[in-house]
Amino acid sequence: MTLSALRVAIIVFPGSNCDRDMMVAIEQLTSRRPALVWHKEASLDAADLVIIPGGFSFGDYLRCGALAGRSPIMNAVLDHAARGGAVMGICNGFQILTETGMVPGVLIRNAGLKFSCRNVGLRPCETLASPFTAGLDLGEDLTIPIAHNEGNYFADADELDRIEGNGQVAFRYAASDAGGPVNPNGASRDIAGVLSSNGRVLGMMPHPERAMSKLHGGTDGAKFLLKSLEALVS
Amino acid sequence: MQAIVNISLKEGVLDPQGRAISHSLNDLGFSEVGDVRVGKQILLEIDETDPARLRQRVARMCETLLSNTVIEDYSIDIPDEQ
Amino acid sequence: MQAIVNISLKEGVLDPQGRAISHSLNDLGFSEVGDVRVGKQILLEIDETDPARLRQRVARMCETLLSNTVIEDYSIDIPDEQ
Amino acid sequence: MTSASDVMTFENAATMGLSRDEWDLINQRLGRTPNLCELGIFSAMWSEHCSYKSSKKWLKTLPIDGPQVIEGPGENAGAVDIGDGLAAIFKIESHNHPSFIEPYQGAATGVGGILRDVFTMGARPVALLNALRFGAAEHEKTRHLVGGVVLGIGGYGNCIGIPTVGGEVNFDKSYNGNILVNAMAVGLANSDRIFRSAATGPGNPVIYVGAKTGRDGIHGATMASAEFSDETESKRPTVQVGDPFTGKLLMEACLELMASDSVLSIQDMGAAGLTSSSVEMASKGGLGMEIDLDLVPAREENMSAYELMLSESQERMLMVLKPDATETARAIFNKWDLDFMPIGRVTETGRLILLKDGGTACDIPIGPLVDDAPEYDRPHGDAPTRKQLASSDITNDAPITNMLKTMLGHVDLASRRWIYEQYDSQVMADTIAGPGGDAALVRVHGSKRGLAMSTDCTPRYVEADPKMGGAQAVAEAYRNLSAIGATPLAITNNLNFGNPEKPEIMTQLVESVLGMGDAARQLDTPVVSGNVSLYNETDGKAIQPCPVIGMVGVIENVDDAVGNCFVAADQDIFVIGQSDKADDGWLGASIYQQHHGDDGIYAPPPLDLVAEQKTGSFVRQQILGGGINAAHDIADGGLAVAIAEMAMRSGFGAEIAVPKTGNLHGWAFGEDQARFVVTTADSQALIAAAKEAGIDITKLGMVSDQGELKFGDNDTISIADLNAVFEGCIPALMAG
Ligand SMILES: Nc1ncnc2c1ncn2[C@@H]1O[C@H](COP(=O)(O)OP(=O)(O)O)[C@@H](O)[C@H]1O
Ligand SMILES: [Mg+2]
Repeated sequence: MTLSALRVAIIVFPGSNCDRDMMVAIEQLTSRRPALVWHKEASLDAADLVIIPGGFSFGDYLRCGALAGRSPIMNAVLDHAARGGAVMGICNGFQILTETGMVPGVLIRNAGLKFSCRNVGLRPCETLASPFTAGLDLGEDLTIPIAHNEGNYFADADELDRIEGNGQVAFRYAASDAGGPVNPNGASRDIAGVLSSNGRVLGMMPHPERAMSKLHGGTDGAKFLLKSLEALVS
Repeated sequence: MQAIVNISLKEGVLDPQGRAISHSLNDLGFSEVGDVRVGKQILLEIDETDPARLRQRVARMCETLLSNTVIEDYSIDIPDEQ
Repeated sequence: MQAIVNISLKEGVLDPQGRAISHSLNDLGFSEVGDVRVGKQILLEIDETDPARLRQRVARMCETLLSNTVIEDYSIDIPDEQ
Repeated sequence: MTSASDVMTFENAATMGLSRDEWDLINQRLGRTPNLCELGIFSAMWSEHCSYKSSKKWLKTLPIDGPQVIEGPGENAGAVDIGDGLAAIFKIESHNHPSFIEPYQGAATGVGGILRDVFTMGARPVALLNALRFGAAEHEKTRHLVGGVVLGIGGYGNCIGIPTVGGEVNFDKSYNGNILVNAMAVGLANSDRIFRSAATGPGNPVIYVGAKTGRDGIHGATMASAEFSDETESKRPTVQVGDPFTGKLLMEACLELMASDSVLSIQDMGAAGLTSSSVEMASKGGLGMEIDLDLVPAREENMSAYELMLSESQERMLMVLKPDATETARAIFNKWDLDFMPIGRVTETGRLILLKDGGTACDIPIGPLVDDAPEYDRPHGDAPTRKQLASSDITNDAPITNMLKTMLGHVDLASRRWIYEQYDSQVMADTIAGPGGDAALVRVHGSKRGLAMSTDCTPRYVEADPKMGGAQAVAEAYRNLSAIGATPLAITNNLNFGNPEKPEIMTQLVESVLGMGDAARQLDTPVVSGNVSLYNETDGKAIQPCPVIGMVGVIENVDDAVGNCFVAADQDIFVIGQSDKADDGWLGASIYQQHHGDDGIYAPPPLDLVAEQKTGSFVRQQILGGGINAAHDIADGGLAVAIAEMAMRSGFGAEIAVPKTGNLHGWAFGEDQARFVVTTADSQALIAAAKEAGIDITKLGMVSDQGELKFGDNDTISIADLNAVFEGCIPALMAG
């Protein structure tokens, strides 16, 4: 399969605001425009990758991702994942994935109690087999922006030990040229991204779709997305 | 001693969060749900043994920090008072 | 009928907001304040006349949406029950 | 009318801020005494906020025309042609009083309001900026206000998904009791698909969309037109609460509907809510409007006609639709879960008729509401002349770097990172240069073209010399855009002043508007929109005058833009706009003067608009031609601060030669205008080009990779030391 044959679906909730950005990023890499799927749809056309984009679905009301997590489309996304389909949740998408239990843990308020928009270093970790991490070099940190208020990854110590033991930690925060504290939000064990137990679902706080070109100030987002997409077609 | 402060939006102040929750509950099949309002509940552990003085101090805390009196009302509950 | 849902963080779950409030209160001269935890209080107007059934329905709402049972506990208060 | 007890008296009118003359005029125009609802409508429409009664005469002197102007002042926002069949649509607006009372909601609704102004015109908003003024850093309320305002701006902008790409913030004790919160929004539309507000076609349906109406912010426009006192603060009118989530839905729904060819005219409900929107739409169309208030979606029960008309609930719009488009429109709004309600129709009567509970709650001719709105020529005089400050009267022999460190570690100049990292500056993925540069740069989606923008004002100059200060704000914005290589196109402005009934305040307003006009004419940046906020006083004391400029410009190819960081070691550093004879500088009204604890008011640096245009154009051309690879305009803190900023932002150091004679601090910290610090990879070519253009250019030194800033032979400081104080200041202030 070629990259342009890859069927990518991006779920759109009321309040999503990185849906277009992600669509543009994927199209830049695959030359094929992803489908945008409205949250009220009850079913999902066959897709090789479902992306839950960033933003403020339902205004972040109640808890980030809580109301979106109960939207009609999420049943279809759960089915897709249950069949072994690949799912990627970015930022608010990660929050939605934790709310539906598709990846372990929860995301709580940043330790600094402030929204934070800046570049962070991102260290790929050794994981179980996953299309999202298979192509990454372990020694090579990425620089990708974050922009969130609730990205503080939390799980109890046993759970953390378990997911670390299983190779479910995809990324940890690392130092970057941009300066600032390494861990931008107080996340347990510096965790920035986690995988489901079968490695097919990834949730991560940083926004790769905002690091797609020199004009963005960096291309590491493109690098990461491309590796993931290539792993999915191979 | 413990004090519980409940903070709610003043009447008439828009509660967009409550509205969104109410909609979602309706959509999830809880059609009986009408108005929803969301407030905060703050639990404080305080080194104080006199319930009356405790209430007084907590009221001061509400006025100075805990509640935004422009748009919020607060009420104080001291479980040990009973 | 009204239902009140109180949602609090489970013990052991970090509460950065509560910690910040506790510090601020200390700084403001309320040195007697120790641990602070922040929870939510949700008030629901519900079209239901039977308190028992109301409680049951609200529990369902909590489990499906209102609370994230991984990190939160909830309690339900039905004022009309008494 | 509704009831006898509802007949108003002058006392009622006075509590709504109307004068005796204005009251008499209302009675005369109506031929009877108004009822409460009618009086409320008059008072809102005739408030300073809606009628511009003190400033109108002077606003008319501003240049508003140019080949680039598509829509000048008068609509919800201004529009300029940026090429490719596209228009940039932008405006700035103040939310000063609400933000002082409730900083979070005040700032948030300020952002929401200005965004509605922009998308009402059919533009998708692509960028937000702001201009903030707070009281002294050490004032007891400052921390709370800064924290709340920043949270509110981020709270709305981040959630609705429009990047906040720039702004400015100053601290001064004159704002202790009256902060300024000005928000600017910039959007993009096809030039031939711009929507306007004039109602058309008698009989056409008038539709209410968006959120429901509650009792919030009732009579906010009148409040915004009154002075502050401790009493107002305790009265605490119900503040408006922003709902960025509904704002986002409303924006998407409106833009979707506008693409469907259904909308004839549209107007957001901002200040004075349903009153100003209905009156303005009808008045601009030369028509009337009839509205059935019982149909207005209300959030609370038993709302009176007065409350419904004067509520400032957020996220609402009024539209006139093509008669057969109602169902298309309804479907779109239903999809977005928003209220959609036909509440009336356009009429030929020229009257505003409001029905309620089976009766007529209001019946007034629209003409007087708008045309008879008072216009005052308030007394004013000459601005005081100021003494010049000689450098030798204030400077000392301390090393430049000592002074630099003190200045960069003070709130006046310290890094704003603590603020702007709380804003999502990147959402929409077209931000090329966000906060931290001279002007922000946002790519036109799907193209190489870029929109550049900046907000600027230096209140201490305006206070010292309002005419120079009004012009300088335009010149500084012009410089900021030029420094990245963008061509300035037009401006919006926000006039923040004290009580215009005081001649000395009126003088500030008049003079700075005249100065602004001069600069806008000379720099070819007409005024396309703006906002006036008067009565910024607390207990009789006025703020430092603050006429903020928001400028928008364009760059053909974003690849050509440069930043204000050094790019490579060993490159030459030049100052453009300064001769190599310069060995002193202008310290009157400078930050340096402030930091020496001299609070006298001295003459600010002279401004030469022709020089501004010449140097600005030269820098732009050189950037676009590749002759300059980094540029930074010289503003607050002078030359030394500009160089230090370029070093800190890049991590490179610099070795700077200092003059052998003269006044070193004057040279380093003087705030002479029309200057840029630049670097180049080809010094000979740059010098030759400057000579040919007749522009002063002086080599200052070289970029180094030593991590140090060196002035002359033995005055050195490490960039890390500078960074520590520069970045540490505001976090320390906010941590308390
Ligand atoms: N309130 C604010 N909001 C967003 N950005 C800000 C704010 N204040 C300052 N900035 C950003 O910080 C940078 C430095 O600000 P400032 O010192 O005012 O710049 P200048 O002197 O070039 O006008 C600019 O890029 C500006 O956009
Ligand atoms: Mg600048």
